[in-house]
Amino acid sequence: MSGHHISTDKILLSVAGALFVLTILTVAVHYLALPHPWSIIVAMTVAVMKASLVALFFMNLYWDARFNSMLFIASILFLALLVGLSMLDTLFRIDPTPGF
Amino acid sequence: MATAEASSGSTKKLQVRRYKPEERAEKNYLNAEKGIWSWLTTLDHKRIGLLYLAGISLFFAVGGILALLVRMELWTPGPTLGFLTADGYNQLFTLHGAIMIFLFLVPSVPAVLGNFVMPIQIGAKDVAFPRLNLMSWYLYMAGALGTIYVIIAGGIDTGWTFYTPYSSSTGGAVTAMTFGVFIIGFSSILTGVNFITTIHKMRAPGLTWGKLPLFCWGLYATSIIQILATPVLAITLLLVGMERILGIGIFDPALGGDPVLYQHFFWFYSHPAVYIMIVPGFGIVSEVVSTFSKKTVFGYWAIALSSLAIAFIGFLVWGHHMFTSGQASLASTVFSFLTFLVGIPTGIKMFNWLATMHKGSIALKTPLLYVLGFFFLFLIGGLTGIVLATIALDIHLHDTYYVVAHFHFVMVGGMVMALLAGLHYWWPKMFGKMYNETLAKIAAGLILLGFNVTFLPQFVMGAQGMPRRYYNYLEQFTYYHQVSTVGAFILGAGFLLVLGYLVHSLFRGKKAGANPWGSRAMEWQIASPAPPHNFEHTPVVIHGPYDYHRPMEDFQLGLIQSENGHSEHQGAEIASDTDEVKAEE
Amino acid sequence: MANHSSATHVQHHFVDSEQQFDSAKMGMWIFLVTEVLFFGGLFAAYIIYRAWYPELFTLASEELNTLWGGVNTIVLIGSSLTVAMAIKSAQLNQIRNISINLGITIALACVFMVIKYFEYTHKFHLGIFPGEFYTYEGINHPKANIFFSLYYLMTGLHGIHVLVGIGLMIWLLIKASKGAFNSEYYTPVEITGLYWHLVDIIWIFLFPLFYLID
Amino acid sequence: MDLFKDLLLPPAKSTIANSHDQLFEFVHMSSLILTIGILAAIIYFIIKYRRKSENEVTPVITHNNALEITWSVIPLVLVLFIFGWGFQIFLNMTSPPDDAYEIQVTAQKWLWRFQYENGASTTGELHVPVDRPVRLVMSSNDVIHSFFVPDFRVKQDVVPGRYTSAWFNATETGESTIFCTEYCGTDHSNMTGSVIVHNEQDFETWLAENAGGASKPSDLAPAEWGEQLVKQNACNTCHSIDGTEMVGPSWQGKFGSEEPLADGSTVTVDENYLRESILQPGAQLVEGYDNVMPPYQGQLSDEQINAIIEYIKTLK
Repeated sequence: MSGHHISTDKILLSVAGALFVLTILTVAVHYLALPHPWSIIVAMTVAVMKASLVALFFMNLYWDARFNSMLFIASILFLALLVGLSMLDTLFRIDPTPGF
Repeated sequence: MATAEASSGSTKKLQVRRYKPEERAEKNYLNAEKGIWSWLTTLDHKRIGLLYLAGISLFFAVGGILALLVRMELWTPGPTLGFLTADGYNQLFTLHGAIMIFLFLVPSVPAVLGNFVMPIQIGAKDVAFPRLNLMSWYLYMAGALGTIYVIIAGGIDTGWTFYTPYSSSTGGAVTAMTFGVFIIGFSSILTGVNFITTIHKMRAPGLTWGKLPLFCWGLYATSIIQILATPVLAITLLLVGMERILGIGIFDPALGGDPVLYQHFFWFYSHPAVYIMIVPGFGIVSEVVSTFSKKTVFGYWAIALSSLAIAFIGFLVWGHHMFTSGQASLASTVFSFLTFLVGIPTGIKMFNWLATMHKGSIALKTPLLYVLGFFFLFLIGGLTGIVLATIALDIHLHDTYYVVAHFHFVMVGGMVMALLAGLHYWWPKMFGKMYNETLAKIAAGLILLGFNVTFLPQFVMGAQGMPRRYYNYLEQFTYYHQVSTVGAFILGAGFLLVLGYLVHSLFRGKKAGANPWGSRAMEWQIASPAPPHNFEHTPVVIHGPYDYHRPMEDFQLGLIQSENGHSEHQGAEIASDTDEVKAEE
Repeated sequence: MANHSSATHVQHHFVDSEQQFDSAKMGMWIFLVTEVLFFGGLFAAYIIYRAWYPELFTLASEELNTLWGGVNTIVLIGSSLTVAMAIKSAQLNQIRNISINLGITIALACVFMVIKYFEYTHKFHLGIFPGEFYTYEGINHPKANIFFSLYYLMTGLHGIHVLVGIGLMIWLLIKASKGAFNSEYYTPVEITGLYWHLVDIIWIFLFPLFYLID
Repeated sequence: MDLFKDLLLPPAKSTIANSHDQLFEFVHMSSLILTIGILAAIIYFIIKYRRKSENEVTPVITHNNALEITWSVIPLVLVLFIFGWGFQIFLNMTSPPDDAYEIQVTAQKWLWRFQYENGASTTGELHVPVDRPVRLVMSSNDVIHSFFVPDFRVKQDVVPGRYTSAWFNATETGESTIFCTEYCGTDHSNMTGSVIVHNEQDFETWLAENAGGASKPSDLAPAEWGEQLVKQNACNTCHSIDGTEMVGPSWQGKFGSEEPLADGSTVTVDENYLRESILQPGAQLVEGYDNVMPPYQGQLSDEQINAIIEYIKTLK
């Protein structure tokens, strides 16, 4: 495992280019005003793609020790746990209504 | 002088020889540098461990005195101590809880014993980030100062749980307190970062994961919880602070927020925090049981992996603090189910420890005595945990003294017993001195007795309906409260005795040898007190720390040093997971 | 890797430069994990409130300017690129380029903060303050204050991270101009870069969550 | 054998209490057996295997998978059984019968207020019929409180900004204590009350007598009725009548006196000031007291307020 991967200008610039294109794309899609829930699905898909590009190529996870990628994924998994288990409550509450 | 060759993998051969620890080393980490300044600026993990020891001892004493005041107030229903009003009492138990949890229980084992022992156990000269380590201590002290400020500035009366909307509406120095805990949380995170990196990157040649001492496994699991859970507490307390300053309303129903959401966020940290407190204690128990039974640990992998399992499942169960909170029944059911699962790895540990003692050569020294106390008290704490995990039973018992007794059995009965076991176990390595064994045994007995007298009656009154955090109570509970108060003073006397003979041993204690318990673990293969940089050589590990069937010589190996002071193969094969170093005698 | 144990930047308790570099990097990644969960608490609050009041979020996000949010996204991505270039320059021993790239990064980060400043003041002008100081009446929803509390908390905390990043980068720039970094030793540049990219990633999510949902 | 039930639990006075207690007994008894077993093993080991010489050699036993599986699976089965049993009772606890009699509960610092369908309302005393399911629909005016009746094994947090519910079916007439079990500040420990379980007929009578909110009973003088109202509304949790300092000012000798206000001016305690202080306690706050009293606007009638003022006048 080597932490010393040297990126080439070509890779860095094309990743940045892809990020710019995706940003413009997501804003453009926003102005199309897709029907609910497609607008949020498209926006989040684009965001995940952009974040993955940054993590893999700018942060070098693609070439780095596996353990660092595991750490990053674990942090997202535990965040999902926080959200998911909390929503077991927040989405499923059945509050009574007073009868008089 | 035995020299041997160890081959690692198929490529490199390491030249090793035996390094016997000096019984009377002139220079050690305590006398290497002198003066208060050398302590306040030290980067040595052992000295930082002792700095933490001073800190947690101080705050344990403060928290303990607050606890005694609480118990005295509860001697009779209504006002007992003339100077203490209901508000004063509420501040008292809040500070007792907050100090004990955030300033004592969370940092104690990792920051004191972990800092001192773990780098030596893995054959490193220090933790990966010594400066960060010192910074953690300063952050901890800064947070502690925040707490002291709170006491002077008029106290907080929210309970250590800071439940909203009470905490966002009550007076006092709540904002300062949340900020103090925020800083302490940061200290805890940095310790976690340091330990994980150290255990991954700093292990000695040949020290594979399968040979890692179980104390280090415990610390590793603990550090994982620290880095994953603590930031959520930090953001939650930040939100409470913002609630008070800006009225942001996320948790305040008066502004459209949801107070139960606060409880989710809070317990997402605070339940795993229970495991931050107890899992390193499990590690100590494993070490002590093996050493004083002089026997290989039974089920090494079961114990090691169950720590990780507890750390993970511990994240899935927080909602069992909220069965009566108004959370959805679905959530309560799922959380109850998951809570039962966390009992299994804990049970596995208990049975493996017992099996380790089976057919051992058991020496009933003080550390083991505390571990036996741990077994008894933690068993009761754990089993009443099963009771409380059962939704239907928790409805009745929630927020009563039954819960108070339960978590004191787990925290004091479990974690404090383990801490005392560890402290007595590593005391000779820390100071090179032996404490008085007879007094130590009397103190252990006193603590065990006092503890049970204090907290067993609380199970009874709790189940009968005595709610917690009550200044005034019904006549019918008076008897139980009085027994409990008497017990608290016995417990206090026990702790005072421990303090007495430990301090005495520093000045008058018999000198301890390098390895007074005959352990095979790496920290006992260097002089007592430890040398400034732990090892003059680069230690090499061939056998696991519990291989008592191997002669001591096999555990005292290191790379041969060349003339310029550097080992010839230094860094050639630093403990990657697959390395096997074999001795060819 | 050659034996670097005699190099001046290696601390006594490390065996060699390689171990020190790997440790620092792993330590930074673990710290980033805590950052993800730190922001995560706010993201969790966002998701839960959004699931409760979806109509509030679409309604209130109309107050946010998509164009300027988009420009800021481009600015921040650009700064991520230049940090990556700075690291590459260090690895290739192009000492001058380290400083140039760091300088551009700082400039872009400042542009980001200036745009944020104008966005905030515009909202304050309308009476869109955080928390109980919220006085705007243009949004017909009883919990509109909660949306903007979340907006200010999340973008504010992100802004603080950007400011910290600017501070770190200035420190790196000073060290780099003194020639502290080269292909043998560039650990601080590398791990600050990791931090900066995470700040970028968080913005990549904040942007659609707040600006692109009306 | 009801060892733990008799030792630990208060009398069971609701239908849920009986099923709850059986499970309670079972879990504690199995725990006791396990504890004794493990303690016996420990004591046996430390006696049998105590160190006799320093050079003892111990056998190398590293692990035993069959044993590991055994002591994982048996407890797992046991706890899953307990989970299932507890879940079953919990389902019962959270599903009130459709015909349950509804009472509304309002909690605030530091009292319980109960409202009935016919307009009757009480403070601190919950009147219910025996052998009939009762459903409480609860909300809080300030912070979180928790409604707890140990005799019924019922507990439910009362949360501001939303409604929560609890139900029980009392099995015998008599009185039981209500506690607040969610910490709520100064007088948390005095936020108690009682459930009074009537037989069906007495309950109907009581309900009819209190219909539509109480007006002065003809046989009482206004000051006497005022004294009753003070107790019913739990004013006495914060205001003493003998000069003792509590959360609020004592009423002894207050009427007609001059009091300093927080803003430096003074006020004479007369009928108007007392009325204002009941309806809007924060309007003119006496120096040294916090603004913690809930406003009673809309909760007390003019007639009731007058009676309370008459009562305060008598406290010389």
